[in-house]
Order: sequence, then structure tokens, then C-alpha cells
Amino acid sequence: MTATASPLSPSPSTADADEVMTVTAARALADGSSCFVGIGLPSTAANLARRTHAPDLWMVYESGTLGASPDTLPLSIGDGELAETADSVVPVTEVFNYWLQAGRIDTGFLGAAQIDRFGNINTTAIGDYDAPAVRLPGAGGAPEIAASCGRVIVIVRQSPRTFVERVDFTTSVGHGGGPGDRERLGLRGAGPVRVITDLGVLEPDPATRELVLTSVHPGVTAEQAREATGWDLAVAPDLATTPAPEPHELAVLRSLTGRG
Amino acid sequence: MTATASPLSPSPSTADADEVMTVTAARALADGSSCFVGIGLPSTAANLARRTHAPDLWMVYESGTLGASPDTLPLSIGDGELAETADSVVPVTEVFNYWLQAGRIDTGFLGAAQIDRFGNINTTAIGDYDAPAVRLPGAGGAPEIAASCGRVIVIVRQSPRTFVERVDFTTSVGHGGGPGDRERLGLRGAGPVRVITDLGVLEPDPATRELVLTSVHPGVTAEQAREATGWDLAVAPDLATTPAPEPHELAVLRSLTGRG
Amino acid sequence: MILPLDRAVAELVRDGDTVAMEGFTHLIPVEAGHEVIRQGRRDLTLVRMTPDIVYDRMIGAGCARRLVFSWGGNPGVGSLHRFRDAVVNGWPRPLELEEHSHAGMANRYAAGAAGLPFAVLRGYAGTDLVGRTPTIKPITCPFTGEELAAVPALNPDVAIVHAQRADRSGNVQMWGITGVQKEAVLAADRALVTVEEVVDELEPVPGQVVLPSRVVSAVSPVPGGARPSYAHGYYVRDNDAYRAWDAVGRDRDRFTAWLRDEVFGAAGGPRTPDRAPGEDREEQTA
Amino acid sequence: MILPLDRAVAELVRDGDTVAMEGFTHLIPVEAGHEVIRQGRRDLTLVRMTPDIVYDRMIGAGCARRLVFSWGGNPGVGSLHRFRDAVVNGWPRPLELEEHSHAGMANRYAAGAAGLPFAVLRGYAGTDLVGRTPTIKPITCPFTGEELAAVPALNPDVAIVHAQRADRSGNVQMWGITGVQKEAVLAADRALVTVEEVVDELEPVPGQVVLPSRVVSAVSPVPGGARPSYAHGYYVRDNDAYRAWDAVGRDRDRFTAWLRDEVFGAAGGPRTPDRAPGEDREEQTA
Repeated sequence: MTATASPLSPSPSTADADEVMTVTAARALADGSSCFVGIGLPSTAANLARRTHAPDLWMVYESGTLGASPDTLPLSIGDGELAETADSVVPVTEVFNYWLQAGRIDTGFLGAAQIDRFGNINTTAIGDYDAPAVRLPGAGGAPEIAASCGRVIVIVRQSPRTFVERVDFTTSVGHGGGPGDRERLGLRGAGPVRVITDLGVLEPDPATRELVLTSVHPGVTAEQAREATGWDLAVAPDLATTPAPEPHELAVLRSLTGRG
Repeated sequence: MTATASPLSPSPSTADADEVMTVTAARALADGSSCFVGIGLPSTAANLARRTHAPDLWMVYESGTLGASPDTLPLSIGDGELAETADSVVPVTEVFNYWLQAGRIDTGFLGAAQIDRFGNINTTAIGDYDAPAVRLPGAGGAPEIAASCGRVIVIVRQSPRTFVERVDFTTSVGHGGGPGDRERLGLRGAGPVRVITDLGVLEPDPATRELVLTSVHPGVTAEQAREATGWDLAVAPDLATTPAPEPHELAVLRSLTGRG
Repeated sequence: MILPLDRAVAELVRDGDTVAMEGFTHLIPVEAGHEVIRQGRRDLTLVRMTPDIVYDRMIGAGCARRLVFSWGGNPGVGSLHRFRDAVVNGWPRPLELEEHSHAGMANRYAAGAAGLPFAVLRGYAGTDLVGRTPTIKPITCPFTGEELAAVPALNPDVAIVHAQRADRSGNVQMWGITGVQKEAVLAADRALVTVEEVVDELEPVPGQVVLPSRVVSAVSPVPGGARPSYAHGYYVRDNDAYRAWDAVGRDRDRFTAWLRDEVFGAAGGPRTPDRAPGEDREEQTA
Repeated sequence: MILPLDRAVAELVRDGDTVAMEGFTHLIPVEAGHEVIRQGRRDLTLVRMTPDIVYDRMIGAGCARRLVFSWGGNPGVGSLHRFRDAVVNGWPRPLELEEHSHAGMANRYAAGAAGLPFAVLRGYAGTDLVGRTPTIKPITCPFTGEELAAVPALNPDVAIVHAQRADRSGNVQMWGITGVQKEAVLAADRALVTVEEVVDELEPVPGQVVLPSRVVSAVSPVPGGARPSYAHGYYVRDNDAYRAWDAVGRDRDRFTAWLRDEVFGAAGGPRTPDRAPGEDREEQTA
């Protein structure tokens, strides 16, 4: 299980933090399930899953490509490769109304510029909305992915600037202010069930809905994860160590990203 | 202008009442305009227009065939010929929402089982709705055709049973109860501007919106039209005689209907 | 996933279900309707924009308790006499009606497909449908103050459609006039698709609609399953059969005999290609 | 109907207009955007789900007063620096924002295309967009009592899209990822379509969307007009150019020089095929 050299992994045999993050995210996707894929790490993770344990993962990109199976990693959510390999290409209205809003997607992947202790996400602006310190791209498909996918997995690198007590702007609702908030808001999916970072994995406490550190990646300590968090991060009593990437996972990942 | 024999019209050179009705309806369609076509006489009239004075008439059938140009008269609004010859085939949701409701169709053609003095139409039931004497097919696309087309032309054979003081059921709104009703109801099109029968042509009085006999077909008297009407039909002071079908119109019509 | 028609209907269609069989003139799942009759389903709420002869037969056979529809005629021919007889005389049993316009029905399916509880349209204003149909209500635009019509989503228990082809995984492909079939399938809890043929690979076709297998409960190969309606690229609409239905449907005895000979006489599952439904036309019109 | 790009823009795009240039990653009308810059249009309300580099350039060139959008980034690369500079620093002029989600924007176009004043969706609940964006309001389902979100229709003065082909009558054909272009065109008062080529006959293609000529105000042949975006079947997405834009857009001086050389340097109408926009990429990234 340790990352020893293998004929399949020609380059450094130890996975770096981003690779552990991506492999951990890929493993969270069950074979045969459907996944709403954003660009960047989510797309890498989903495509990795499809090439390892989940060949029948059904990837939906918001450009309207249903069941895409690209040979290479797309740069955008609308690369031609996605349309060419999709089971069906539908208008953007349909992907949002007939597929996402109707609750047909099992897992939504989201990134974040800020995420708070209840898994709420900001991708709109840092600081005051009307005079922002940093203007971010905005909502895109995220609010409805967060609302309507069966569950949400967040992939984001961990730092105190990103993991904040309270997001400056709630672009996408996680667990709101705590238990019952999603139900009150009429959000149908379970919301963020896992936040996968470069240090470990956070999951909402079943009772309080606050994110708790449930796993650290190999070589990472709970204290390191707590220091990279802007709130007083709780640590699960049965804190696990994330299983390291298998050599074949790493090899496939590196063939995808062009590293290795 | 009289229907004399011509090499183009091999069969009886005098048009029968239905033929005059159909030719008169066809003439009401301007070249280049768009027309929502129902099956039966409307489809015959529109296809006749396209083969005579209006080669660029743009026919829309509610099955979603936009710009159909069938070689033969379809029996249904969804014959394969319509799809094969259309500029575009769109889902039924789109033909109603994006084309009809959005006000993109100039002329709507409607038939009627009953029509009243304000051009309101019944195609639902004769008698009491809950215990009807005759159950008719129902609304279909008619309520929204009557509401949203730029104008409506009704084609219907005239009789006291059909031309009634008040329809038993308002399936499609004509001019409601009189002036201002369409505006009050938010109906955007002009409503029925012409009712073409086998006896003549009725048009709404500009002030009262009541249907007035404005033209009788060749050989028909105003009194005959009044006797075929279930209300005290007003006759226009400048009552016209409908121009008889031209030989070439009749020849084309008969080639379409297989008579001739 | 790929099941014979009799097994698919047995598994997916239950007494009391709300069943939507769609197909706008084209690709009407006629044989599936016959199978529902053969299996003696009762108390169905039948949903369909244009009931057509397939619902005329099912109503005449006593499958339906209620009809949700917008236009109940024999297209290009005239009336549906079994439908009329049920509404006017309650034969073979009374039929409750819920009437809409085409625009309303199409938007109800679309709302159902989109997971919304209702749809909004410019429709019905001033018509007597407003008073007669409780599933039409006013709604006010929160921006302009305009009043429009709201209609509730349709979410049938089961949708049944016919398509040209499916692949072996159950992905379905149809083309030509595709009506509201996509919306009906997406709006339903379960979906049965009868197809002309099952193929290894769905070669893309202009104008195609592809229903991914994950929204299809079962695919049943039923060549000719849309007759006397048609399947674009396979066979044309049998307009004579539609005309001939008028005389059969008009008379209770003749209808009952037709049902016995043509539907129950073919019992034991879907008809095989060497006795395609269309071939019965001569007998039917005799 | 078929007009050179400079004439089409001159006739169809006016100062102060609400302009929607759509294309979801694919078929982005980049050259048309450059022509709007060349013609010095001002005070535009720019509408687009994903502003992308074409709006980054138009904003940087000072064409826009207001932006209605849902995701303002450089897809797969990062930020749009001209957009950021306008929002944070008001350079070259302040930019008002009206922010929605993709779902909200898509439904706003659909409502606009359908002649409805508003659309309904399950969206926005619990987000801070609700308080910030006045064009999001609650609406209650008249059947279930559920509260949902209403958004007003988008009806731009002019829509601009790029497509693969048009015929000589102005019927437009596009395929591949077709996004919300149909809705944007149908929602707009006027529509300009730039195309890769004008052909005698539009051979049907799987996945095609056909825009009938009666909803198209003008077609302009602009081969390569979507570069560095792509035209399915004609050329691929120039991902390097998107990456290279980051450095150009990041710096006001470099951007200004780029604008002078690459947009105004090509003045006098659309670029001809022998100097397709994509060929500028090397200079642009230098």
C-alpha cells in the first residue's frame, strides 16, 4: 500500500499532495454512478476514476455533454472531445433543468475560493461584494450543483485563507448554519459529504453538520491540518490515515496530467 | 374571372362551395408570412397558397415541423412528409413556447364545431359539459393559436347549428364579449379577422367586434347566409361578392385533393 | 434491461397507475397499448396529448378510469368513438376527464421532467377550460405583475414510448417528429421503450433524440410496434388504417370482435416480425 | 441578409444596447466582438453566461457599462483580468454587475425566447445572490405551496452568435455543443450570426440546431470567427491561446498594445480567410 516504485510509475514513486488529493477524490466515485464534473481537479479525478475502478462512471459536463468519455483531459467544460464522445449532447437549458434540477446526478464536484466550517462555499468575491479585494469568477453552475446533486464532494487545497470561519459571500450552500438548514431551504441533495484537501479529508459531523477532520493523508499530522484551517477544526476520535495512492492509480493519473 | 373551362381544369369548371371556401382562405395568406396550419381545410388552403401566389408561405405544423413543404397533402399534422421537408423539426414544447407563444406566427387557421357572433369557438362539447350531447375532440393547440397568432382565420361550413348566438363551451377566445375583451385577457394577437364559410366571408365590426357578413360567394345571397346563421347576422352595407376561383387555382386545388 | 414486451408490461405497468404513452402522430406505442389490454390492466389514469386510436382501444377495453389529454380525435379522420361512448354513455365504464390545451400538456411534461412542481404559460385566458379544469390556476409575474396560467407538473408512474432503435445497453435513439417523448420519459418514475430494432451501435442520425439508458427501465424489441402510426425510416403512416378505424370504433359489437380477434387473438406476447401488426390491416378494415 | 461583418455590426449594434454574445466554450463569436470594439460601441449592457476572453477584451476596450453573467473566468486557466480590473478599479470605466447562476441565466433566456416575462427554477435558495441580485424573487407554487425562485426573461436588443454554416437565404446551422444560442437568438429583437461558410444547401448533420432565416437579421461570413474558441468540424479549441491570454490580460499596457495591434491593426472589416484570426496567436503570446 506504500508508494513503492513499480513498472507502471516511472517518475517519483511517492505521490505529491495534489496527487493524493486527486486519487482520494477519484476513489469517492462509485462505478455506475453519475457525476457532474467541473473543470480542473474534479475533471481529473473523475477521469481517473473512469480509468481505474469506475469504468461506467457517467460524467456530465455543464456544457450539455451527457456521458462524455474523453480520451484526454479537457481544458474547458466544453472541449470538442466531450461532445464527440458523449452519449448525448443536450442544450444547456436541459442539462440544468432536466438533469441537474431533476435530481438525476449522484455526485457533484465543487471547488472553492473560500469554504467555511459548515461547508458553505464562496466563489464570488473576497471582501466586500461592492468593493472586493479579489473579484472571483462567480457562481456558474455551483449553486444548483450544491442544491440538487445527491451529494457534493469539495476538492480544495487547505489554508487558513481558504478555510474560513465564515465565507465572505455564500455562492453555494453547504450545510448553511447547521442542522436542518438544507431542509428548511428546500435543498434536495445531501450537500457536502466530504471535503478532500491536499492534507486530508473533512466530513460533516452527523449531528452538528460542522466539518470534522476524519482522515489525514500519509505523512500529514492532524496539527498541520488544524493550522491550515481558519477555525478551530475538530478532529474525529477515530482519525484515519488516507490510504496512499496505489502505483497503478498514480501511473494512470500521471498519464492523464502528462506528468510521469 | 368566371369559371370557364380551361386546359388546366379538366373536371366541372364551376367551383363547388368547399372549393370557393378553400380558395378564398388560400388567398388570405400573404407570401412570405408564417402560418400555423391545422389539418383538413386549413392545410389544404395553406398548401394551395404555397403553390399559387405565396411560394414562400412558411407553414408551421404543431408537431414541430417548421417551414414544411410537403409534396402531397398530409392526412395528419405529423405525417413523415412534413418532417422530411421541414427547415427544422423541433420538440412540441418548442413549437408552442418558442414559436407560437412568442408571437412569431402571423396567421393561425382554426376550424370550429360552434362559433358565436363574437368569433368565440367551441371544439370541446355540444350541450352540457358534464353530460354532453356530442363530445368533440377538445382544445388541442387552438386556445393558444387563438391567443397568440398575429391574426386568426376561421374556416367553417355555415349552418345555424354551427353559427350560434353563444357557444356552449369557449374552447378558444375570439373577441370575447366585445370590444376590449382580448386586451383585458392579455391576448396578444388580433384574434379572428375573417371567418370564411361555404357561403361567404364574415369579419368583425371594427367597433362592436360582432361578426358581419362582408362578402358572399358567387351565386349565394345574403339572405341564404343569414338563414344559415343562428343569430341575427348583420350584413355590411358594401357587401361584396367573393371573386370566383381562377381556373389555375381550381386546377391546383384539385390536383392537391385528388379531384380533377 | 432488454425484455420481451409481455414481461416488460407485467413488471412496469400496474393497476391504478398513471400511464403516459406518447408519440405525436409519429412513433405511437400502439403494440404496447395492446399488451396492456391483453394483461387486463384496470383503473389506469391515461395521459396523452392526442389520445388517438391507441387510447380509443384501451378505453374501449375498459383499462382506463381517467383521461388527461388535450385533443381526443382520430387525426385527419374525425372522432374517437370509444372515447365518445365512454364519456357520453359510460361504456364500458365511466371515464373522468382532465382537459388541457396542447401547450398546457407539453409544459406540464416539461415541468415534470425538470423536477419543478408547475409550469407557467400564456394560455387558457378567457376559455371555459379555466373553470372546468382545476389544474389550471392563475399566477402573477413577480416582475411585471402580468397574470399568466400555471399548470402542475405531470409525473406519470410510467411512460411508454416507441423508438427506432436501442443499443444493447438500453440507450434509445429516435428521430423525425419526436414530440414530447423525451419529456414524458424524464417526467415518469419508470419508462418502457419499444423499439424497431436493437443494434450494436447507435450510428448518429440528424434530428436524433437519445435517451440515455439510465432513464429507461426496459427496452422491448417490437418491430412494427407503432403501426398504423409510423416509424420514420422504417415504415410510413398507414392512413387507410386510421380511416378504417372509424367504422370499427363506431360500433360496440364490431369493436369487441376486433379486440377479440386482433388483440387477444395475438395473445402470448408481442407479435413476431413475421406477423407484424401492420399486416392485420386488411382483416381490420374488412 | 448576408452582409460583411462591419456592415452588419454597424446596422445591428447601437450604443447603449443590451447585447448577448453566446456560445458555451464552443462557437464563441470572438471576431464579432472585435468588430464591436473597432466600431467604438459604448455603454453596452453585455449579457453572457460565461464572459470568457471576448468580453474581457470588450470590457477592457471600454465598450461595456454593465455585465449580466453567471461565470466570469478564463475557462481552465483562471481569472479574466480586464473584467477584474473594471470591477475592482473601475478601469477603463466602472462596470455594473448583475450576477446569476448558470441555471438562472439559461432559464432567463428560455423565458425570453418563449415570450414569457419570467422563468421558475429551484435555485439560489440560501445563497447571497438572493440579496445582491434584484432580479431574483421568490415565487410560490399555486398547487403545492413550495417556494421557488423566479427570474425575469432576458430579451436582448441584439444577440450575436457564431455558427458553422448558413445557406444563401440566411438559414443557420450549428452542431456540437450548442449551449443557449438558440434561446439567445429567439429572445433577442435582432440577431447577427457569423458563420464559417455560406453554402448552397445545408446538409443535415447529427446534433444540428437550425435557426430559420426569419429569426436571423444578418449572416456574416467570418471564417475562423470563433478563434481561439472552436468550430466543431472546422478547427479545434486553441487552448494555448487561452493560456496565453492570461499574461496579456493581466497588464493594462500589454492589453492596450494588443488591442492596438490585433484588433485595430486589423481594421477595415472582418479578417479575410488568408489572415484568419487564429494565425495571430503567435504574436499574441509573444
